[in-house]
Amino acid sequence: MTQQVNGHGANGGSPLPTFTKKDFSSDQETRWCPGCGDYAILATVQSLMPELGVPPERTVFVSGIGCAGRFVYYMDTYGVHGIHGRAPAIATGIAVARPDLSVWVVTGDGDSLSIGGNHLIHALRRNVPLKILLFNNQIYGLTKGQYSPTSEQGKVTKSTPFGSQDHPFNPVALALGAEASFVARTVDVDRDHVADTLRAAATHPGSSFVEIYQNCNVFNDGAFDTVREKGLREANQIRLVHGEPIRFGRELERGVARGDDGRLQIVDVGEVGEDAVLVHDAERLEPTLAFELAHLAERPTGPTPIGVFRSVVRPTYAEALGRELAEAHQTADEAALGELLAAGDTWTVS
Amino acid sequence: MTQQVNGHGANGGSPLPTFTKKDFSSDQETRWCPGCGDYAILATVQSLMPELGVPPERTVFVSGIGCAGRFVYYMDTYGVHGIHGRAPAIATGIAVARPDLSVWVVTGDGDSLSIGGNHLIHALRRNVPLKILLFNNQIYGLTKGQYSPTSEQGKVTKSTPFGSQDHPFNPVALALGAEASFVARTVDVDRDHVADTLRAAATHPGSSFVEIYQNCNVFNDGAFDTVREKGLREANQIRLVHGEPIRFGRELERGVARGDDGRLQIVDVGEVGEDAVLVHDAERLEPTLAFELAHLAERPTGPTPIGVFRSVVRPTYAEALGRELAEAHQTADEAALGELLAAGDTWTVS
Amino acid sequence: MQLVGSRFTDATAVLGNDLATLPDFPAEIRAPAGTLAGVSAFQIHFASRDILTPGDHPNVLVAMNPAALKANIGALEKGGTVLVNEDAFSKNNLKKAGYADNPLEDGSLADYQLVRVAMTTMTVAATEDIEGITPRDAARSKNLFALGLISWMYGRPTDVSIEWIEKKFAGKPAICDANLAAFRAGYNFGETAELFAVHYEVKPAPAEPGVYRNVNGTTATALGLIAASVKSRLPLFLASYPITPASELLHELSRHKRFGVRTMQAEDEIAAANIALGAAFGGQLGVTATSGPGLDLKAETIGLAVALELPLVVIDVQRAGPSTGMPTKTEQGDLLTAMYGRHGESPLPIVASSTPGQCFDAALEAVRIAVRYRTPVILLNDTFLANSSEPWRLPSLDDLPDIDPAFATEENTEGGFWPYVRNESLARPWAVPGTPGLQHRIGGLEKEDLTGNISYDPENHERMTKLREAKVAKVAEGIPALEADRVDGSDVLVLSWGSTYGVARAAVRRVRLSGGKVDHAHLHHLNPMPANTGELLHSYRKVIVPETNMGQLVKIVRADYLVDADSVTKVQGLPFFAEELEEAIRERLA
Amino acid sequence: MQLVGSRFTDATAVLGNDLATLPDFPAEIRAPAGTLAGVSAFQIHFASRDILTPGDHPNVLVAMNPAALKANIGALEKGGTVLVNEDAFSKNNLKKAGYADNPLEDGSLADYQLVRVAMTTMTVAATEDIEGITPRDAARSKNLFALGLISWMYGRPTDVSIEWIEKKFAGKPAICDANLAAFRAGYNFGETAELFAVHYEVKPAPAEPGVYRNVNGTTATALGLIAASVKSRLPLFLASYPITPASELLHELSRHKRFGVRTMQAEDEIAAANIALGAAFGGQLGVTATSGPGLDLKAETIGLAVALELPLVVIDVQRAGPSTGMPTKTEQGDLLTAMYGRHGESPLPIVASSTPGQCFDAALEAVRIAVRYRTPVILLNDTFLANSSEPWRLPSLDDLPDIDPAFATEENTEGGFWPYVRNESLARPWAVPGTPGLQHRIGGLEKEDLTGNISYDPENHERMTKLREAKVAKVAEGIPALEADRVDGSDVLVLSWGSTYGVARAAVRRVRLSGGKVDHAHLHHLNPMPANTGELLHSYRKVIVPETNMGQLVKIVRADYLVDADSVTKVQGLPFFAEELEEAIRERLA
Ligand SMILES: Cc1ncc(C[n+]2csc(CCOP(=O)(O)OP(=O)(O)O)c2C)c(N)n1
Ligand SMILES: Cc1ncc(C[n+]2csc(CCOP(=O)(O)OP(=O)(O)O)c2C)c(N)n1
Ligand code: SF4
Ligand code: SF4
Ligand SMILES: [Mg+2]
Ligand SMILES: [Mg+2]
Repeated sequence: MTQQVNGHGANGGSPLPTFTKKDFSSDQETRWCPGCGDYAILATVQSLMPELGVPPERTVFVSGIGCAGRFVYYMDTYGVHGIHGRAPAIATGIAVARPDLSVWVVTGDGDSLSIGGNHLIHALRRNVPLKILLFNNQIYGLTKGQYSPTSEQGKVTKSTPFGSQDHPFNPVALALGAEASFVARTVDVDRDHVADTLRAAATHPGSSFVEIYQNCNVFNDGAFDTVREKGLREANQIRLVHGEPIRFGRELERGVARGDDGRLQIVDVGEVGEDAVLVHDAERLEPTLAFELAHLAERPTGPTPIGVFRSVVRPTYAEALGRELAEAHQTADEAALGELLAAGDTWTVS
Repeated sequence: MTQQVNGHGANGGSPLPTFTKKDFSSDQETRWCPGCGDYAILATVQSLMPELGVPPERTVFVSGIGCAGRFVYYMDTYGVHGIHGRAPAIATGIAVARPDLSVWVVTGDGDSLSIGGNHLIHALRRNVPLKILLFNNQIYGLTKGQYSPTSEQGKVTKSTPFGSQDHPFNPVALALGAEASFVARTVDVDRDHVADTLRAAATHPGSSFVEIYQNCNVFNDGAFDTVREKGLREANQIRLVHGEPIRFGRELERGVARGDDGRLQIVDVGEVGEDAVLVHDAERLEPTLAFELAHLAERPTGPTPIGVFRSVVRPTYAEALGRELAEAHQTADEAALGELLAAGDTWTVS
Repeated sequence: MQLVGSRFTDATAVLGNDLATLPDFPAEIRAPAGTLAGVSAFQIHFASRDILTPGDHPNVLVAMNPAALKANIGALEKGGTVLVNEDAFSKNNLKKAGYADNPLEDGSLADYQLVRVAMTTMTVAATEDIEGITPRDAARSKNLFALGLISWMYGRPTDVSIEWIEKKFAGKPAICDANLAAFRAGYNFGETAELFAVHYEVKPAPAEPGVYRNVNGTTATALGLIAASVKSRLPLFLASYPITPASELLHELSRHKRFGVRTMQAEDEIAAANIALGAAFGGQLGVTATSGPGLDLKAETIGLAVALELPLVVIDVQRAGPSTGMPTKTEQGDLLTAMYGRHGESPLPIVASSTPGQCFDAALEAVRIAVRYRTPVILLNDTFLANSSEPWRLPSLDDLPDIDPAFATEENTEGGFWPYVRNESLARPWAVPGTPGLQHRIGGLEKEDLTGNISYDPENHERMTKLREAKVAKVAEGIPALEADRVDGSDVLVLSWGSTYGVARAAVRRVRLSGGKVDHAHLHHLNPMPANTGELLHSYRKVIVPETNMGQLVKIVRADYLVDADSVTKVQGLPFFAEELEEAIRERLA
Repeated sequence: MQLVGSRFTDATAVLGNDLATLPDFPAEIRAPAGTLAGVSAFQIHFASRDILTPGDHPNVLVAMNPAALKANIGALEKGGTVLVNEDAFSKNNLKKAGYADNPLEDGSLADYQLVRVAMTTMTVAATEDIEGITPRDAARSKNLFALGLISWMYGRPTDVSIEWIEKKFAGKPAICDANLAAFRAGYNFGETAELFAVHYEVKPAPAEPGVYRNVNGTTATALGLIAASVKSRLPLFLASYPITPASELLHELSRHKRFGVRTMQAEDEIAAANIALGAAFGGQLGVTATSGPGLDLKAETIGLAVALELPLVVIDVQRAGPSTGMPTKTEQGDLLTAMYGRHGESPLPIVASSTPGQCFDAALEAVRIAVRYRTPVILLNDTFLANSSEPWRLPSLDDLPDIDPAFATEENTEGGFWPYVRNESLARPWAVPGTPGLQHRIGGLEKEDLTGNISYDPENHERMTKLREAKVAKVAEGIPALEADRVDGSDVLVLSWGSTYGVARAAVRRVRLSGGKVDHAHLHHLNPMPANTGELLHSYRKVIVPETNMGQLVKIVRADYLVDADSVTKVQGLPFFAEELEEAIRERLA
């Protein structure tokens, strides 16, 4: 499946030249604040691209407006820096028109969850072949620090000097509620984990949604320290791996298990015993387990699951139809057009 | 809480006059197609209103565009027939500005889940005191029968002569993914069930979201027969009641239980025994159980839960702040204004 | 019968003065025995006197059963509307009428606009709560349902019919209520389901030799887009969100799989525009179609397309505004928002169709301009054009314009590709993903001339702003001069645009018939206008601009050419009638 | 120092001709020892020569540490910008400089626009990957970071600085790289964080007696809205979605809890407009503020407000377009979209502010019109006004207009309430929920005159369309006539609108000083215009319309009054400079 869609391996059969990071890096100077988490993500993505076997000319990055949105200028691929919130729609047009391309969306928490929320949930529902990377810094960076739909309630920002009044979204839960077939989460500076997660996202047929915790060191510094900083992350990253028991902590001494009341809880493996620990099943058809895991931590302030929550295969949007239409277009010539115009009832005036 | 918000019982202390259905029925002629499910809902709502103890003048109905949107014209309350998809936003403005009012939103599956999806999920997330009634007929009625985001995949309609390509939303699941504090489902013609459900919705502080299966007998007749028609519904309506075991069927011979794999399944009560049957807990803080129940039936074509999936109390949007601002406005006089204008550093030219 | 039909609808067209004929009318549509012998049906000839087609073929047939259909379909003109009570098309009735297959299903009505309504069911449902009415009685009221429905379709006032029913059945309250309920149900169904007066007649031009067929504006637009796709070899990608009256184009195009036409029903108009724009970036023919409210929503995206300089065709089937307005009624209210309805300086070309058949050429022209100049183009149609039909002469394929996407395939600067280098048309290269070596990034921020890199340089911004404007102005070089249809000695010009073409011609002809001297010119290109427009207008003492809005084109010509043009407007959700416009011209000739 | 600062920014203002002074410049901002003795700081006086304020108070102070701040803050003019390296404000440095509390925290800088930037941290971060650079070296480069930052803020070309750095540190590649990295980091930070050239000076009118304070356009707008709320007793409800440069108004108003001001950050601009409209239906003062892209998105909702006839104030802080354009740069590009940027016939009043202080009056006027005529009103501000400040004479509260919501409280027809009955201003009743007996339903479908019931009646639609237009026209009856500032014998008029007021006055004054005869008139009301506008314009041989767009007002006056007005435009994201406009006027006087 990934042979035909997402541009993977699609190179007219001929062997792919091998690419390097440089081939995916544009000559534009990066313009994020020094220390911004976006740099780490960019570096990881640029290094990952050559691995994926899709040449730069068949890779497209689409973004909305925001600091995250600058990302496209730094990739030496095709790219559209769209308008605020609409990247998933622009990308849908590209991906549906051109199934031979690998289409990536880079968006921020305001761009995709505030103004762009509708396009995001519809792209996920349709399972359009898009790799959607949500750089979640829980703030509006580009506009200088207003709260976002992922900011904690009560957050004091330029637009909420007395604290925000909004209960935030849980992006992973929202994506699952919107029927997303691939949902994951990772952390900007965790290069290997970001790479592994994006590798999985890249080869998933249909929409893959990846929330990336991204530190905005200017307007929301430290929001993710618990799962991001040495000394803390070891104890708080719950790394989900399909088919493996969900354990975490320096010595994997803690885990996730289902209690008698049917709810998930964090347990001491020593106490409950290894067999009691829940084995992660990302490929389970119904999204309920993934949803439970998403709610294990409402916010990244304690033990928080990262990795792939859900990865199920279901038909991607209009895939078969797309092939049919492409062929039809090839054969639709002027003769056919002539017939079409003259269809129905005609008469001649001479 | 419901004393101050949603207009309930808020009548300056003075005893409420008693109202009748007539007091809530406008003189406008109803203009739906004969046989449309909307009639039944309207009748139920008009009869329910007097019970709620909110006078017509403190009740507001807001709708978007669609057949469902016509609803507001038939209620003798204050009403806004807005533009397509924006009713939750207009209603948010009314409810936030006027906590003394009882604000209802009537919307269709296209109006609220297609064009209006973003406003819906944000209203739910914020927990704005709104009662949102989604008339889901799984079709675009007013525009003469295109498929909607709740239509089954492959649906043949005017805009999809070869079948739709979209995987549909599960409205209850989407609302839960969007942090909704009250989520329920009912069936147009089931007057008592509709009334009970809306009664609960009316008194819930914050946003209540109610999906109402509504038959469009002209463009999508029979979509809900399984849970709507005599002879079928008895066997297929799984009526959720908080605190009670989840059982259904003519003799309540079937039920819902959690299997060893932790998943919910439909069981024969005789086989598993009454104690094994899951007791419904709508008030459980995390939305996971409600989400599992939502996925028990992806579509209303077999046993399908109706009733209240989730009902938890959390702060409604800007409630305390609202009171504070209202008082402040009362006391802010010209003297205060004078000070404000002259604030900071001034100098005099004579 | 025929007579009544005609009287009914002539009256409908002018509205109001038909009350006299009403009372006998419903009687005339009493349900028939259902055999060919005792057929009852009625035919409506909806046409303002002037634009009657030669030969008196009715345009609408209301058939309460198969027999009625069979007996009258022959007389109905091609492209006409057949409104049937589908409940009556039982096997049994079909047999009675001598139909082997159900004509509603077997495609034998393909040349007509078929509207199927379950009149009996709805009438029964509408009357079921009425005391003392049996389903049989109820069923009898279905004629009133039909009357209600056409009353809606042709915008007839209901009060008169209601009074008449009340008088007529004064004696029998139950029957009266049933008939009233049925009448209202029919009327409301029309409104709720947004049914149209599906057919207007437009007098065809003196028929040149050729092969003809009937098309309405929606079909002609669809055919034009498909033709453009075949000519350009660009796959056609229509992304739309349903809205009356533009939905029909989505429906029509979604059936043309065979030409590789991709249609997508987006979640909203904003998404539709962005999806179409994405398809354009992907190298396809991106089109989005909507009506007023949707055009508002697409504004920001159209502005992005102006900045990206990608081909995008935006079709606006204008309807009566403001806001939701009157969704099924026609109006030319969106010209100024097409011109200026985006923030900042974001000019784009605008084309407007003039007749149902001409929608084909207008669609091709919009695509030609969009592709050649790499720009969004707004094509203005309206409800009247979309739902009217006329005999259309099939074009010869060789006469169709060649549309060359001329994709960029080579680097255009040593060692690289710059997306904002321009050709002689000031158009930039269209380099599509998949082309090795031409990777580039474009966006909505101001771009440096040539390189396309982000630039905040003041002079560069002014240069780019002027380049975008100059490019749109250049379109004028490729379009025909504005020609007036002249009579000797005339110093008055009627200047029309869009669907006002037909009635303007008719009105001018009428004035001339009675010796008045007046010329007529019509604009198919609203932005830019033909290069000679100012000159032509200044060659007249008086310029009259008829529009079904409050005067929009008139504002543009006054501002651009400083001519004291005179505005004649009608804002009733209806097209002008020739007599109205004739009158207005006469006054101004004096 | 002072000198360099001034030269630097005078140059900045005219751009380009400042290269000579650059080389010595960075040296001047070498970090100081940090004691009051060896302070280094630099002050920028940004002002085009003509609009210099009396007394040479600098407008921007860049303080690399507390000592620099302390030594120079005194000279800085009130309302000026203080750009500080917050990293340097350690306890220790504060003590050295003799500060008891941190001035960045204790509110002592409340009268200035404080911009805190962690220059050291960012510089270190920007240089950390450079071989052979110690954090100490790195820290030294922070001055270059500061230079980069102000280069961004004042739109200076970077290449020259870069060349200069490369030359200067040719010998020491590592240091050179570090300085380059720091310079770029500073420049990019400005761009990324969308920092403004926060301060322009506008010459105050010859000071009338009174109490003055400094305000920028954002603050004045906020104060005007609050004043309108107090005067009308309507609670102020601002619903907005952040966008540069309108966000500042959201920030400003969100601090005024004390006046019961409600601010809500909506999920997008469409929601913001609908929330504000809902608040208006609820009986509050609904306001929404945005910039171009957001105005596009609000179009459909503004059209709904036109149909609902509810008071709604829409503030558009114009910035350079099209599309995302140049978000921090000024432009007058949205006049035509304010006029016509909605489908159908949906006219509304438009008010435009002329100076930072006048934003107060303009905001009040917008509210007055919206409430009195029950209509959406668009208030046009721009980036230049929002971020400029000027001495503002405090109004006496009695001079402020009375704004009476005049809510409906009684039935207005026997036994009922009709929402579309009109008063002498053609305004309809505003009946708010909670009022017993006045329950009613309104929507976007066309409404029957008086009753407000849905109506598809043709004549009714025309009547309502004309009523909506007549109502907006009526606003002209309540506004002052257009007055020209005259000199004897002048037959040329400069007609300005919006923020072009100040520079137009200055340019006219300059022309007059050298004997040229030219008058000046300014429009605060763009729709409708004062009743005498046509008459006034026709009394001149020539009318010159300067605009920082491609010529928008000029289109309107040409169309409305058929005057051959002459357009002078500048589209560089910058205001006109007096000398430029003076030049343009002279040419046309000849
Ligand atoms: C239509 C529109 N509305 C608002 C804006 C202003 N704006 C630009 S980016 C942005 C939000 C940025 O936040 P986020 O999406 O989280 O991205 P980040 O900067 O944090 O990476 C806003 C409100 C805009 N450019 N366009
Ligand atoms: C901006 C805009 N886009 C499109 C439309 C056309 N439109 C009106 S209602 C509707 C959808 C109706 O479907 P639904 O919301 O399910 O309501 P129903 O008619 O089924 O009750 C559409 C597409 C519109 N009125 N405005
Ligand atoms: S503002 Fe925040 S998110 Fe944006 S570039 Fe700077 S650090 Fe990164
Ligand atoms: S079209 Fe369907 S939903 Fe609309 S009124 Fe008719 S039956 Fe009801
Ligand atoms: Mg963010
Ligand atoms: Mg529906």
